[in-house]
Order: sequence, then C-alpha cells, then structure tokens
Amino acid sequence: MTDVRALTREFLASAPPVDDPLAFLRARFDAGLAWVHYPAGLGGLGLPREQQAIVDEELAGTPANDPRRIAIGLGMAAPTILRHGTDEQRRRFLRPLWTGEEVWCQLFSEPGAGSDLAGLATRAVRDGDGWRITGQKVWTSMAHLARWAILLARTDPDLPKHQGLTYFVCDMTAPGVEVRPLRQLTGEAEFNEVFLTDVHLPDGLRLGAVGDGWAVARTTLMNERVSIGGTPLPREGGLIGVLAALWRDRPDVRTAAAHDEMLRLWVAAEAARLTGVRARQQLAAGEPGPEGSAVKLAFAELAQRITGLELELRGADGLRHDDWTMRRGEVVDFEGRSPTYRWLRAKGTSIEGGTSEILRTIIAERVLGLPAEPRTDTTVPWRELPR
Amino acid sequence: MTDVRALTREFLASAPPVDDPLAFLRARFDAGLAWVHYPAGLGGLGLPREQQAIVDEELAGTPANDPRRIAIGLGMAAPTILRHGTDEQRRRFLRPLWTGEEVWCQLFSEPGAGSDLAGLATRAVRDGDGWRITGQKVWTSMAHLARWAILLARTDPDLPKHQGLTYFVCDMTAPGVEVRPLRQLTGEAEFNEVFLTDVHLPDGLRLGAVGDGWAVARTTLMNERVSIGGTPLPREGGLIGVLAALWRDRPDVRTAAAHDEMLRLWVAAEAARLTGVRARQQLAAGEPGPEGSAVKLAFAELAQRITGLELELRGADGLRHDDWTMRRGEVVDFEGRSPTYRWLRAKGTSIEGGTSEILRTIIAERVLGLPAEPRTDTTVPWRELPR
Amino acid sequence: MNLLYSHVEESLRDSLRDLLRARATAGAPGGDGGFDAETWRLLAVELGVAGLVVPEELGGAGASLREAALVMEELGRFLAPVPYLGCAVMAATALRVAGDTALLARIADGSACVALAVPFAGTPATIEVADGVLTGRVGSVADAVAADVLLVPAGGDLYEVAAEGPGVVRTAVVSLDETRPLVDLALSAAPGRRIGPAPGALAAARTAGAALLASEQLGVAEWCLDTTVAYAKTRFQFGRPIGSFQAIKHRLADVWVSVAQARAVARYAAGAVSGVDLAGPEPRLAAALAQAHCGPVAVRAAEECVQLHGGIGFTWEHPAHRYLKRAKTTSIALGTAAAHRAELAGLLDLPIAPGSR
Amino acid sequence: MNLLYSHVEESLRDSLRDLLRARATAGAPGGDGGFDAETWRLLAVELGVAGLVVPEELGGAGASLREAALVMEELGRFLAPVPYLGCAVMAATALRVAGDTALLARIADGSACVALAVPFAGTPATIEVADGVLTGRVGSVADAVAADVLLVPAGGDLYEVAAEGPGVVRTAVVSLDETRPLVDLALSAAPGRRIGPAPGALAAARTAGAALLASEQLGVAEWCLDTTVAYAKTRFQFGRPIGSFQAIKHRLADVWVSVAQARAVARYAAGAVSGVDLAGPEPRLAAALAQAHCGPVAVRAAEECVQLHGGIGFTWEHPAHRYLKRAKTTSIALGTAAAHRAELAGLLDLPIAPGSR
Repeated sequence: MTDVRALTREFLASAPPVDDPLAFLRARFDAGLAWVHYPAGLGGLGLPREQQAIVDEELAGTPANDPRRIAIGLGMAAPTILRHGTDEQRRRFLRPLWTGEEVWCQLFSEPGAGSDLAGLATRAVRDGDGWRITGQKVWTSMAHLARWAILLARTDPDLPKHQGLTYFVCDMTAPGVEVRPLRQLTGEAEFNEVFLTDVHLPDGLRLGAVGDGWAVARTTLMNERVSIGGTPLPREGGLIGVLAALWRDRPDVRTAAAHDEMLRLWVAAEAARLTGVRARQQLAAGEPGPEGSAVKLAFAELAQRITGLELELRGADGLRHDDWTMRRGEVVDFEGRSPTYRWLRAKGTSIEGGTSEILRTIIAERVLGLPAEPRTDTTVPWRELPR
Repeated sequence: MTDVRALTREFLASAPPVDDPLAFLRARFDAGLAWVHYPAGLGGLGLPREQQAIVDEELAGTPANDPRRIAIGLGMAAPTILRHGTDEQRRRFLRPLWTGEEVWCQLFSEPGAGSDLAGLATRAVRDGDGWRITGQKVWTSMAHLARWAILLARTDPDLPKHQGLTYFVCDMTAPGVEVRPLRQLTGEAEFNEVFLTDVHLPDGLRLGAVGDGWAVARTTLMNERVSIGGTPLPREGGLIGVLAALWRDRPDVRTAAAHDEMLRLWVAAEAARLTGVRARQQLAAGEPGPEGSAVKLAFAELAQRITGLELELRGADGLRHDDWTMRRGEVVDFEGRSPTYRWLRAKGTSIEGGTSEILRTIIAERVLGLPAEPRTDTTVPWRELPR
Repeated sequence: MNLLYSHVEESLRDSLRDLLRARATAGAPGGDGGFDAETWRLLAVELGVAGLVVPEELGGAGASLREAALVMEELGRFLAPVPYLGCAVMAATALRVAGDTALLARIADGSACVALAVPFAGTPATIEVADGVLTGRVGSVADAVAADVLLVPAGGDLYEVAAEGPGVVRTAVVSLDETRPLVDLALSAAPGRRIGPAPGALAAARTAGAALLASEQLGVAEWCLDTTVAYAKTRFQFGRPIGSFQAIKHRLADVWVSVAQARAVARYAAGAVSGVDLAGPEPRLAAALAQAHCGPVAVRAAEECVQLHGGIGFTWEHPAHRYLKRAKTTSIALGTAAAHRAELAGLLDLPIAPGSR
Repeated sequence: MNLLYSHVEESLRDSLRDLLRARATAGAPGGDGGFDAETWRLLAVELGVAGLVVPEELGGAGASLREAALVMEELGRFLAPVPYLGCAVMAATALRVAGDTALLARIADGSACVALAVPFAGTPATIEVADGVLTGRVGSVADAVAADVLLVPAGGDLYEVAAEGPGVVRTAVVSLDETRPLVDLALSAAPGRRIGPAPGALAAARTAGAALLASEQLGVAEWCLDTTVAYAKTRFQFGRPIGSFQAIKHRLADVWVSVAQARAVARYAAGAVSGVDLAGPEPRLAAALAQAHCGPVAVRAAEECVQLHGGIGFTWEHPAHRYLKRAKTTSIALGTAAAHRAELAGLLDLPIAPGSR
C-alpha cells in the first residue's frame, strides 16, 4: 500500500519554493497530491479518498488554491470531466481547474427552467465541425470571472425533454457570450445572467455523446448535492450563535414572549446540527444516508426564522439597512454582515441549489418510496410541451 | 305581501294544545310555518327564508323538534327531496321528517370511498320492479335510530365513476340492513357501519333519474357545507374560553413559555371568530363568500392546538381520562366533557365533513382558480380504476 | 359591528385604484428619498384623502378612521411611497386629541404634511424643552422626510416645529423599506409652538396607527397572494402550471385563509377606533389584536410570494422584495406581534405570572 | 460522540424485534391493567434487558444507558406495555446513585419489578416518615401497577417499600395511555427500608428517564411515519395512491426530516447519560434538548398518522390512536417541551429576564 505520508514528505523536500504559489500548486498536482483519489497523471494516485486528509495535514501552511474560485470547478466540473470526458479533455482541463488558474461556472438554469432543469430551451445546432449555441442562462455565480463553463443545451427539440440534451464545455471568452450582473433583493449582484448568441463551440468541447446530456448532468448534480451541507459547526456555530450572543449581550432586547421562541430556535438549530454530525459519521462509516437533504431543508428554514426573530428583537434598529449600493456580491457571509442583510439573504437558502419544495419531493419519492405523480411531460416531444 | 307574523298569531290561536307536541308540530307544518321558504302544502308558504325568523320568534316556547334527531333530515335529506323528489315522495317524507317522527341518516361514505366519494362501490342492481342493494357504508351518524336513509349506490360500473351512480331513499327497516356501532378513539361510538346485503328497495324510493346520482348528491353536499359553520359565538366562546378560564382560575398551571402560546391561540381564535361574523354579514347582505371553508379549516386547527395546550398545562391531570367504557356517543360537547375527551375528539374535526386537505384543494381551485391536477380517474370505466 | 365595506368605501377604493394604477408606483421607491411628491399631492389635494378624518368645519371630509383604513389598504396594495399613515392617520389623530384645529385644517387642504416625531418602533425619545425651544434627538422617524411640520412631544406637551426651520436637522437613514423612508431627527434649540398635552394624544395616535396599519398589511398580503396566484397559473414547470401542484395549492389556500381572517380583523379594528374615544379598552384591544394577527399574515404572504416565485422572486427587479420589506418593517413598527399579545394579556386579564410549576 | 448504532445494538434490536413481533403487543393494552406480564418476563428473564445497566458483578449485563435507549426505541415502536422505563431505567439509575446493590441484583435476575414512587408528571409529593414507616399519597405513578417494590422518597431519603406489603394501596387510574397505566399510591404507616439519600438519586433518575424517553418517542414517531407511508402507498383515492399527491408527500417528507433529527438528538442524549455522572451540565443539557425536541416530533408524527389515515385513523380498532396517546402523554411526563426549554435556558445562560422594552 502506498505510504501517502512518506510521498508527501518526499514531495515537500523537492517542491518549488512556497513563494511561487502557482508553481507549487502545479507541482503538487503533478505529484498526484491534488486529489489522491483521482487517477495518476490527473492530479491523483488512485487512492482512497480518505487519504487526502493525510496529504492536507502534511501540506498545512503551504500555498493553497482559493476555495471560492475553484468551488464550482472542484465540486461540479471536475467529477463530470473525469467521468465523462475524453482523455484529452481531462488532460486539458483538470490541472488549471485545480490550481485555480482557470475559473469555472455552471450554465444550467434558465429563466424558464428552474426546478424543471430538463425543460431548458437553450439550443445547440450543428455548425460545420462544431456547434452554435443560442439561449439565456441565469443564476450563474462566477460567470464574470470564469474561463470555462459547463453547459447543458438542447440538441433535439423533437425528442422528449430528457433525451434531447447534450453537455458541453463552454468557452466563456468566445464571441457571443455576454455576462450581465443579476441583482438580488439584498441589493448585491452575487449572480449573473449569461446571454449566449450564436456562440460557436468546436465539437471537441462536447462532453459525452450527443443526446446524453441529462445522464452527464446527473453526475454534476449528484456531486453538487454532496458538496452542499457545509463544514461541521460547533454548538452555537452559525446564525443561532449570533442570536444567542445578542440575547446574552443585550438585556434590553429581551422579552418574555421572545424567550421561548428563541429557545425553540436554539433547540431546532442544535437538532439540525447533530443531524449533520450524524450524517457525517454515516458517511465516514461508509453508510451514506439521505440525511443531507434533511440538513439543507432544516438550514433554510432555520436561517429564515432566526434572522427574522433577530430583526424583531432589534426593534427600530431592525428597520435600518447598511447599504443598498449595487455591488458585486462577495462571499455569502451570514454572520459577519448586517442583520437586515442576513435576513434578506436567508430567503435565498430555500430557493438556491434545489428549492425546499423540490427537496421534499425528492425525499418523499427517493427516501420514503412514495409513488410519483402522474406525469405528462416526459414522453412527448419537448417542442410540444406547454410553457 | 303575506303578513307572516299575523299568520303565525292566527295559527297559535287555533293550534292544538302544547302538551301534545306531535299534534302541535304536525299542525304547524300543515299551516306552512315549518319552513316558510318551502312550498305551500309542504310545510311552507313559498316566502323568503328570512321570514322564518319572525315565525320562530312568535312561536318561542312552543313545542319544537329535537335538533339532533332531525339534523340530517333537515340539512341534507329535505333539500334533496324537495329539489329532486317526485310530488309523492315530497308528500310522503317531508312532514314526518320535519316533525321528528322519522329520523334520517346518510349512507354515502364507504371504507374505500372517503374523500373520493364518487368512487363508491355499493352496487344497486335492477330486481324486478325495484332494486337490490349490496355494499358497506361507514361514518353513519344516527343509523341506529333512523327510519330512512339517503343512499348513493352504483348502478353502472362500466361508466366513468361520476356517471354510474343513482340516488335512493333506503328503508332502514328493510331486511338485509345491519347497523353496527363504530367505535372512535374517544372510546365512544358516535357513528355506525351499515352493511347492506341484498336489500330490496322499490323503484319508488329512487330519487332522480338512474345515473343522475352524482348531480342529486351535489344538492345534498352543498346543503351540508352550508349547514356547517355553526352558530355565532361571543368572544371567548367555545374552546378558547375553556383555556382562558383555566388560565385565570388556576395560577398554578401558568408558565411563562405557555403564556405567549396561549395568547397566540387567543388571537387566532378571535380572528377566526370575526371571520365567521363577517361571513354571516356577507350572507345576510346577499353576498355569500367562500369564507365558510376558512372558518371550518381554522376551527379544526384551533380545536386541536387549544386542547393540546390544555393537556400540557394540566400536567399529571392531563394524563388521566374520565372513562373508556364503550358508549353510544351523544352530542359532541367540546366544552362540557373532560380535557382528554376534547383533545381526542378534536382530531376528528379535520377529517369529518370534508378533510382539511380536501377543503384546501377546494379553496385553491374554486376560490383562487388554480388549475386542477391532471386526472386519470374521471374518464375510464369505474370498474377499471385501481383501488 | 359591520365588517363589510360600505358603498362609499367601495367607490373610494375605485378612485384610489384608478389614481394609484395610473401612478404605477407599485414596488418602486419614490424619486426624492423614497417619497413620491406628486402622488401625495394627487391623494391629498385632488382626492382629498389626507383630510378624510378632519372635521368638515375644518375643511376635511368629516369621515372616520374606518374610511381611512380603506385608504391604507389600497396604499399597501400599491406600496405607494406617501406619508399617509404618519400624517393623515397618526398626526391627525394626535392633533384632534390635543385640541388643535389650525394644523388639521392645513392637513385637510393639503398645504401641510405633518409628521409625529417619534421613533417608528420602540419608545419615544426624550426631548428637552425650555423657553419654547426644543433640543434632543429622535431616531428612525417615519413619514418625516417630506414633512412641513413636525409634532414633537417634549416635557409632557406636544409642540409644533417647522421641519425646515432653524435648529432642525433631518438625516436620511438607509431604510430596510425604501418605500417608507426613515430619518434621524436632531433638534437644537428649535423653536416650537405648544399645542396641548402629549400623553393622551400620543397614545391615541398609536392606537389609531396600529389599528390602521393592519389594513395596510391586509393590502400588502392581498397583493402578495394575488400576484403569487397569478404567477402560479402561468408559470409552467414539468409541463404544468405550478399552481396545479397540490403542495403549492394547499399553501396558497392557507395564505388565503389567513388573509380572509386578516380582512375581518382589520375591518373590526378600523371600526373599533372610528369613534371619538380611543383610550377605552375596546379600541386598544382591537388595535392590539389587529397587529398581533395582521403583521404576521403579511410577512408570511410576502415570504410565500418570494418563495413560490422561485429565483425571480429573489431578484431586485421583481417587486416581491419590496412587499417583503414593507411587511417585515410594519410587523416591527408600532410594536411586534409579540408585544401586542402582551398588551392583550393585560387587557384580557390573562397575566403571565408563572405559577408554581 | 458516536451517534450511530453499534453492531451490538443492531443485534440487540433484532432480538427485541423478534420477541416483540411474536408477542404482537403493538397497540393493544396488556391483559392485566395495561401490563403484559409475559412480555415483561421474556424481556427481563429471557432476554435479560431489565438488567442491561446493572453491573456484571450484580448479575446484570454491565452495559450503559446507551444500550437501554435502544431497548426504549423498540418498546416505543411496538408500544409494548411493560414497565421498562420505570424499572430498568429510572429505578435502576436511582438505586445505582443511592448506592443500593441488593435491589439492582433482583432487577437483573428478573425477580423484582421496581418502581419509583413519583408522579409521572409534575413535582414529587411529600411523604412523611417516622420510625421507618411511611405515610402519604402520590398520584399518577407510572409503571407501578406491576411493581414488586416501590422506591419512595421521604424526608430526604429513598426507601424500599414492598408493593404488596401492609399500608400500601395502589388504585388504578383511567389513564389516557392505556398501554402505560398509572396508579394513585396511598401509604399509611407502610414499613420502609432506608436505601440512601434521595435528591441526587431522583435527579439522576429523572435525567436518565428524560434522555431515554426520547428514544421511546423516536420509536413511536418511526412507527407512525412507517405506517403512514405504507398506508399512503396502498390507499387509493381518485384512482391514485394518496401518497402520490404532492401535499401528502411534502408533509411526510417534513415528518421524515424531523424524525431524522430526533434520531440524532436521541442518540446524543443516550450517549451523554451513559457515563457515571448524570449531575453534570452536559447530561442535563442533552436530556433537556432531547425532551424539547423529540416529544413534539412524536406528537406530530402521531397526529399526521391519524390525519392521513382519514376516518380509519380516528377509529378505536386502528392502532394509530394508541401511538397518539403514548406520544402526547410522554410529551407531558417528565416535563413538557416548554419546561425543558426553560431548563435549557438556565444551562445555557440565556435568561428570560425581560429588558426595558
């Protein structure tokens, strides 16, 4: 069995100087220490995923990639390229993706295709040896910084909706790609709209077979769902900690009626936290359960209730915002920003990354095994669907 | 215009002695003072419904029919017979129905047809000059006391479900009618199961045309819905009054946490009460609105929450019931009985007379105009429906 | 008490809707610090609703707060950025109780916009008064950005202070609800004219404001429900309008139930404060009930509006967020639902005092 | 802390399910006043779970309350009418803390069923003790109908009293939950043997009981969810299984989420009380958290079970109502969720003390 710790120490001994972060990261990738469960030659060593922890421990303090810049690439694009890409695509894309040299974004959702992603309308038409893409995408984080995008487009509108899709890598620098900021109710623009007008993509940027887009996208979405759920928090970590601190620090905001409501939220938050702890233990024990969906559902509801109560406790102060200036959203920081910001931003938690309604349906059908509703949209040609 | 007050005084002057209630009620019916909006000769005078109040005022203190014995007859059977019955049927049934000489019950629901009443399976087969009925009905109040029943049965299983139904009056004394008490979670049997085994009914007991059963039943059900909603209550009338009285009388049960919850319920109860007041004003103003459904939905939820909190406040006393002896249920008395009885009985309020789920769907479709779900059960022969 | 809308009210509603629809203010904050001067002029001068509750002999319509509640309902529905609550409801009530006539006449003829210098939420600040000049600070004052006259409580009395006069500084606040801008008010030796005793006037203004704010919340909730229902009928996902999905239906049915209740409660509160005496237990109870019920109903309706619109409801462009912000701020201003429940507990003799358990 | 089930626990669960399924006790109260003597004998003597937490040197299994929690979970799922909570959890914990060994050994070998003579809800009653004889009344005592020995707190000490001995009268109560019958206990000069000091023993028993009751509530909630899901798959209305309707799906998904949370919380509580010291802040916090969360979860799951079964769920014949009654009574016994939240407030330094607003 490979001694990862020894390998890592060997690498460190001969690695580029840490004051050249990019060179260091490239060398780390080439040593197979980027993601050890990836194949050799593609940043890994074909080892069990758990062993990455040893590498990370040994390399603590050395140059690291910016988690925000590589989040979508790491969580969504990379596993999809690894599984469905050609050797050439893997070699071309994975290294700069991991080092952060090339930022990725995701072109899936559309104004007319939110919960019903498979109903999307962006068209890809054969154009010489490549494809011509036209359509509008929305809710695209990082699009204004991205070099590449994973893109789902319709290649055959005469097939039922899941069958006429094809998966592409989109060149965000290609002519016809226009990125516009999309402003949210917080006043910021965290996301973008992306307009694609006759964008030409060579066939070499197709990922998977023509018509296999939905199957390829499932790889992406499964990895998105796993990556949500976040990091483990200590007790009173997160928003409930903000509320509890307010209660402790500001006797003037306390009321008898709010006391029990605050405690209800404390209990709900701790229950949700322990559920996350248990879900991670199951995962570590090799018995992944569906509790991740429970954690996301509960987080959304809690975030909204906790921040709502906080505004009520603050009274007149809760009526004042910090700044409505339109800005490019930076990191979503629930705890560090103003109370009104977190209250507003929390409204998105039950919409983004799968609405709470969609999650409940998934739990009901996939976990509880309840029968699907009669469907009218999966067998007819996409073109004929009402919309 | 008819002077109802004068007519009533005339009647009183020559009426049978009040110590013979039945003779008095029969005479009142024959004088057209039973329900003045009914036609002359059938207990009424063809007058506006509002004028009944004048009659009732003048006849206050005279013999009256037992509201419980005639409730189903009055609220459901009578309007249906009036609208869909033959002259002979009207003459035969309405007078003893109103005087209380003949009690009525309703044979609609079945074990397999609750919310989906039109899916019922009780069969009516032509048998000489009449019909042979076989099936099982359930949730039948008063069946053990009833002389007659309104009955919905399937005459043609090869038609779609709404089209193969026919409406009958069932003779509860006929051979093959078996009434069994149905015990509820309160320990009592308020309701019955009714087994119909080759019950012969003459064709003269059919109400409306063969195959028109669903249309006839709609008359019955519309009248049921109007009759629900109950009488106007003063502030703190009903269950919230019980809870408020407990709070005022028993300082030992008060806790800070329960205080706000109790007040939430008080607010919700008063809001529901005012909604009922407003709905009655709309009705009186000739602008009936759909708020009746709101009142029933809210009542069910409130009844359950209020009685649940009461048990919690009572602590150890809330763990003790009064009596589990199987009894024939008498009147549903939420306020007069034990706290555990009302908590248990309240669970039925969101099921009986249309579940809360069905009510929400009705509000969404009929009030808000939201589109119906795709249906698979209305066009195929009843026989082929999965069940 | 009659909880229906009268014919007069229905016709007033039609006029208001015509005006507000033409102004198309819904969802957009006014041009000048969140205040739409032209809409206010049309309402106050053309339609005359600023003086609705001002007696006829002072040039008003001589109507009651009940009719003003109808105006609040429509202003809520259109989210019109005008200071109706502060001027025509709260200041007018305070002036009436304090015995003023001059300012009431100016409200009625549209020549003065008057604001009560108290925080929109929380307890009044302390203003010092000596020799007829006032000094002190009041934070988060609503409907004062466009005021000509401020009514300032100080030393137990209510004073008239010219908003543009010496010693008065209004600083705009970044308000959560941009359609109802707040200001911080600083008075330094600002000259004031004494009007009358403050406590009764302030309490009455607060009761009237709380009662009528419920009608605004009703209008907000109705807009949210109507807009969401309309969207659910036309937004297709999975080949069906999303309004045909049962879970959506049931949630909208629940919102409808709570809005139907809010209408009854708001109408009751409007009726209960339409008499002369607002200090009695029933007006106070009705106002507290109204805020305890209608504030949360509006918040929930707005939250469902955002949620059921999905991504588009989370954007700045769609007006849903403005209704959300209005709903939330009104549920805090003039007291949270919890504070009003506590008020009810006192009025109803349902004390908190914990027992022995 | 590990919140998963160990292999030992999984195998114990299998044994329990085999036994309880064979006894088919679910939903039916026992023959003798709600107590199923044969099931209890099989559990205590054959399976040996009565002595699960009794040290091996006293003939027990030497396991911790964590394993006992697993037993509680299964007893909740099958609604087995046996005094496990009172005897094997609460009395055994009290005896351990009070320093007894003799009675613990008798619990372990199944020769004695021991009950703590305290009300199932509310504060302990006052029992007089003089010259080793006890006099007084305790109402609504759980798990005492079949007890051989009563542990009676009196004058600061815990006493052993023979349940069938002189001066002891147990009067059956009409219990809301017939599967956990209550008795009223009257002692008149009943001879008692002093075991040790009561306060610490009673507090520990209560903490252990509250923590493990959460596992019972989890089992109740799981039965309700599983049963409702199964019914929703096979009950057809409108030509479809009712479980295919979206509103039903979403409500069951919500129940599933809360049950998943209850499992994590109950496991955490079981782990937190499995050490020696139950008087520390963490066991008390975990127990309070468990009751604050799991009690309401079980009630809601049982209510949804009744509601979504429709008419049949409202009948006496269907077992749903027995789970409803068990869920509700356990949410009151050993303290309501609200009482446990108040307990948490103390442990977390989140005081109620109202501020100035």
